[in-house]
Amino acid sequence: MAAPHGTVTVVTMALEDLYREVILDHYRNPRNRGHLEHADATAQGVNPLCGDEVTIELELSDGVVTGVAVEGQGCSISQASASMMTEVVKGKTRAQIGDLVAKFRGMMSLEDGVDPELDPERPGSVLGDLEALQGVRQYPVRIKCASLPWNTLMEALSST
Amino acid sequence: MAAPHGTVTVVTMALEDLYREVILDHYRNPRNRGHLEHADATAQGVNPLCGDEVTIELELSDGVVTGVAVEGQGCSISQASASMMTEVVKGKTRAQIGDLVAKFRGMMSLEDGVDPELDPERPGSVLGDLEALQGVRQYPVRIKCASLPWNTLMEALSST
Amino acid sequence: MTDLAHLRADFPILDSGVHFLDSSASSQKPAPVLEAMDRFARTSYANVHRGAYRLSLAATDAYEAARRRVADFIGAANPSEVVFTRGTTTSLNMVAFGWGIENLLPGDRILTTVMEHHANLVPWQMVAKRTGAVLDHVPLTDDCRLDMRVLGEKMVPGVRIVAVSGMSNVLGTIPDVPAISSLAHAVGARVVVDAAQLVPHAGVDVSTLGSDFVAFSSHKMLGPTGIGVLWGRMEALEEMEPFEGGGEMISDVTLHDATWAPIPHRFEAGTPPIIEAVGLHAAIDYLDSVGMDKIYAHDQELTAVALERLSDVPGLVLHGPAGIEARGGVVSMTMEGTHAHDLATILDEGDVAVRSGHHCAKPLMRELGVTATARASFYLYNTEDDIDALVAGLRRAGEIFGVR
Amino acid sequence: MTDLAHLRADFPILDSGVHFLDSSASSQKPAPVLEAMDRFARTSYANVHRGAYRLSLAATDAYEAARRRVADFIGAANPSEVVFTRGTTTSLNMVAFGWGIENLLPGDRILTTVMEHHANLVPWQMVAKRTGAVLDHVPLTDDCRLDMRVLGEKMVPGVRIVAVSGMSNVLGTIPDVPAISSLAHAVGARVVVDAAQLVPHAGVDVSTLGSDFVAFSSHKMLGPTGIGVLWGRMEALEEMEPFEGGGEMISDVTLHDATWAPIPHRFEAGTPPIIEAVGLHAAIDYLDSVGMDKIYAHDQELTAVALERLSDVPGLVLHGPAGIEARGGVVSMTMEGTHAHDLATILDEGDVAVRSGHHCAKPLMRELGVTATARASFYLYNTEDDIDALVAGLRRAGEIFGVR
Ligand SMILES: Cc1ncc(COP(=O)(O)O)c(C=O)c1O
Ligand SMILES: Cc1ncc(COP(=O)(O)O)c(C=O)c1O
Repeated sequence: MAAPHGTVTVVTMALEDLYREVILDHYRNPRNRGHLEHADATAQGVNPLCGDEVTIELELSDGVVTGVAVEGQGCSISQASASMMTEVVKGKTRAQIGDLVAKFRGMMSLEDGVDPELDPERPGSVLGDLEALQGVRQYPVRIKCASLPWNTLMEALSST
Repeated sequence: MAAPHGTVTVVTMALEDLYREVILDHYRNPRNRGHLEHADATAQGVNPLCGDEVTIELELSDGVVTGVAVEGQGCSISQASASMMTEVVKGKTRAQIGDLVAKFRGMMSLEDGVDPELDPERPGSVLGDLEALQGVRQYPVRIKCASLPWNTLMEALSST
Repeated sequence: MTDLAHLRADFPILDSGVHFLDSSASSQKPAPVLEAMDRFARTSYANVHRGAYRLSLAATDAYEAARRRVADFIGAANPSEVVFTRGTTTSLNMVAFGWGIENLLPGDRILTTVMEHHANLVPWQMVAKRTGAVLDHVPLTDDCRLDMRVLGEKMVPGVRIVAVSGMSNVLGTIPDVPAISSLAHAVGARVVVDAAQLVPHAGVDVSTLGSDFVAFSSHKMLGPTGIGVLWGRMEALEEMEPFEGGGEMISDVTLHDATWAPIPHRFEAGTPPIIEAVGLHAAIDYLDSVGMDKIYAHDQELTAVALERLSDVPGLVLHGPAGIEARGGVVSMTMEGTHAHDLATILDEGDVAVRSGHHCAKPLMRELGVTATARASFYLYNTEDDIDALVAGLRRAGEIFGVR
Repeated sequence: MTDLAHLRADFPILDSGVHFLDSSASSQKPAPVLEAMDRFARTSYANVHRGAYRLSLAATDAYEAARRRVADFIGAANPSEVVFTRGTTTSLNMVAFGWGIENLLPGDRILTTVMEHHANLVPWQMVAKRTGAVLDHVPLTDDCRLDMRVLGEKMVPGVRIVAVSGMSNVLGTIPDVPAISSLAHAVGARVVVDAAQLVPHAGVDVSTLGSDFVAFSSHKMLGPTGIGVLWGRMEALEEMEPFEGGGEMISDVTLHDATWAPIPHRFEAGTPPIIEAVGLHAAIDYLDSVGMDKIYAHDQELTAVALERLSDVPGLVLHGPAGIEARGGVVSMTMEGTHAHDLATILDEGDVAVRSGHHCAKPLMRELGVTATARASFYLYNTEDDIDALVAGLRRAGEIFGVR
């Protein structure tokens, strides 16, 4: 089963590694869903090639994210990624968020090896639940799904 | 030399059979070149794919061609064919011209065999000098050149 | 079951074991098609229509033979009614811009449907904006058929062109084009059929179809990418201005003016897809050697089997007509609590290739109340085995996402 | 002489013994290009950009890799500046209609030249008529060079776009595009270069060329038919409206409206020429493995030899610059009292394939005072032997037609 075909070699791993319980949980029960009363920054991201949508609203105070809300629709990966993102950005400064995004992009990058720091089981891990998204790297076509909320976040931040 | 290549089999014959002296003579010294004072019918033919042009003017009286003039430019085959055509149509009725055109088209048709009647050396041959154009049949891409004046003639006739 | 399984050996890509269920997006290519192109490029290639040398003549003959073959395949009276284009999308844009801009006046009506592929909708939106014409859409019935009652009501004088899909790439629905054409012609409208799915899966006979234009793509009918067809009734083509200017399409050019070559060359500016025309010719030979009737019957049988087996999968919702009558081999589905992309990823793990997304039919998605579907589509190389793999993959998805 | 004769073995068609001197019309294809396409179609084919399954991903990767390869080959800063089209003609029409209709106002000036191919002239005539812009043409010097003095005079404020050939397909003349671009930019005009001949025979580096758009075709550079390129500087592409509407080019679509996808997808409506992109990629690899410098030098050497040997042929008139400086490997000729078609037929008897006619440049023919020329054009697979055969055939033509 699942022999790679085509010119791209895809290492097939258990689907269970992609669809970890924590991802499915965020997909089914998205955190910080809805709208903010007074958003200071907002951005909408669409993946035109698959139709996933994410809208992010931010409350900022002295350069710190004090509130975040997400709307959107799409696959488990994009929506779980958005939900998990909302949990880690709250209370962070712009600079800290820049760091997080870099870490996240590194995790998704096909070129880099797996970062041993990014172990979701490890207490105090940098990206929290997000590290469960490591399995996405094995599904290159889904990386855009995972990245959509993050690109949208950066857009929202740069709009202020 | 001249081995056929490609998927189309072309029987290579001596170029001398294409460029017979009578054709070269009509090309160099075209008959009935110029304009008529009072043309009853006129038509312009262009071969858009190679640029050959022929303009034919006719004087008609009681359905008989009493005068013909040709202008144009192009290769030896189209211009010689036009010149030779002017010689055979004069004095002919529409019906007779229809016959001639059919004969001529038959001579050019790749499907039909060579008509033994069409021997340019034979005295009183139906198409006169035109039969020298039989060699064109071996050069399918040039058939359109030979036919251009005839198609234009039919157009001029049908315009009246 | 119409047995076409022996044809699978002609499709090298199937050797990988893939259950290829995405032929509506693009079909695979049989070896004879690939070989015809390769052979042509190795022995007879040159540019067409202008060379007096034999290679160019051979290439021109091959290109024009492909045109005659297409004409014959679709029952066109005259090969000159066959225009080679880049694909369905370009064919439809040629009609929209070449016919629409030329013929539509403010207030004129363009009638289309809610199930169109973007290729038969967006160009008309663009043309409506430029001309001031009004765009209107025929809805679907509850059974995902075109609502012919509403269509009749909307077919009023003032409708100048009707743009309709010959077969929906999402639902499989095959509207009654002959009936639509009669209604349209009665009010003096032209009819353009997006036959991107219809030609490959059911074939068309333009002598009975009734429409004025038919557009389709080679790559969905076993042929290469890079080429498609616009067929037009001669008098309809005569109403059309060229969409592109350039070489081959002119009769004369001066510094400031140009006149057009005869049809079809007028609509084929520039070097055409020559090698691709040879490939399309071979693809049509292949399809004809199997028989379009058999292919349609085979698609339908697979659809019937699929509809039945899929009805047992927990949480699965099927979108499309309930039965297989006047329906091509396309099954769109969604699963409760599971997004179409996730379905596609999970299916892919079982080597089942299905498309997921809006299938270039976003307005239709809204009609169906979904944002995306997973779509399985069948073609002559598919078998019941592919459906088994599909069903197994969907069940696995249900397990992962906890659907019951 | 730059020795490239060993490459001839890669071109299967040359086995027939043909002296192929019509590469300006279309080049032959080396086996590695044909093999790359065949292999791709047999192992990795699917439609691109929408599938979540591996085959579709493999195809998308191959297609996007071709885009990056093109960008790299022409020195583009950003692969998104590379738009795949059907060919030069479509690329130029996209600029004419997509940029021209959008940006030109009545009285604005379009500046082109008298040596343009119809593909870079007829679309501008069409656009001038629709917008009320004024079309003007730069003449040639006696040596068949672009008259830069007159060009300078005509480059006045109000000129909004300059459409110029990068290398004439009739004369071989290579205008100084960087200088033209500076002049144009100084008056706020955009520059579009018809590089159908320039890219295959000399290569371009868009980072120094200076123009805003560059158009070329795969089939003239060892690649397949059915695909071409429009490169545009990002800010120039942003000024352009889509030429075609349809799938893949949208961001969102409702029944009445659509928004566009990011560049370059916005300009690639419908299924693109996927297999052809793979072939173009392989063709660029092939060209690069030889080296564009070497190819240009080789063309020039053959041109020098040809100009010298042809000067001895009785009655032959050569059209084009006297020397080989800034000139591609194209030699146009006429023979007293002998029409170009007759030359081509006679040459063909000696297996010499040359083009005869107006070469899609009728206005230039009028400038030259001829109605047609016979044209020999060179590419990496040609040798001095081909020139010998050419000269022999022309002498034979002279004999038949009694030229002395
Ligand atoms: C200078 C020039 N421009 C444009 C074209 C048109 O290219 P295509 O026919 O590939 O669209 C050609 C080739 O015919 C050409 O030589
Ligand atoms: C119904 C329908 N119309 C139009 C198209 C567009 O065809 P192409 O992408 O080949 O231009 C497609 C295929 O994507 C289709 O399924």
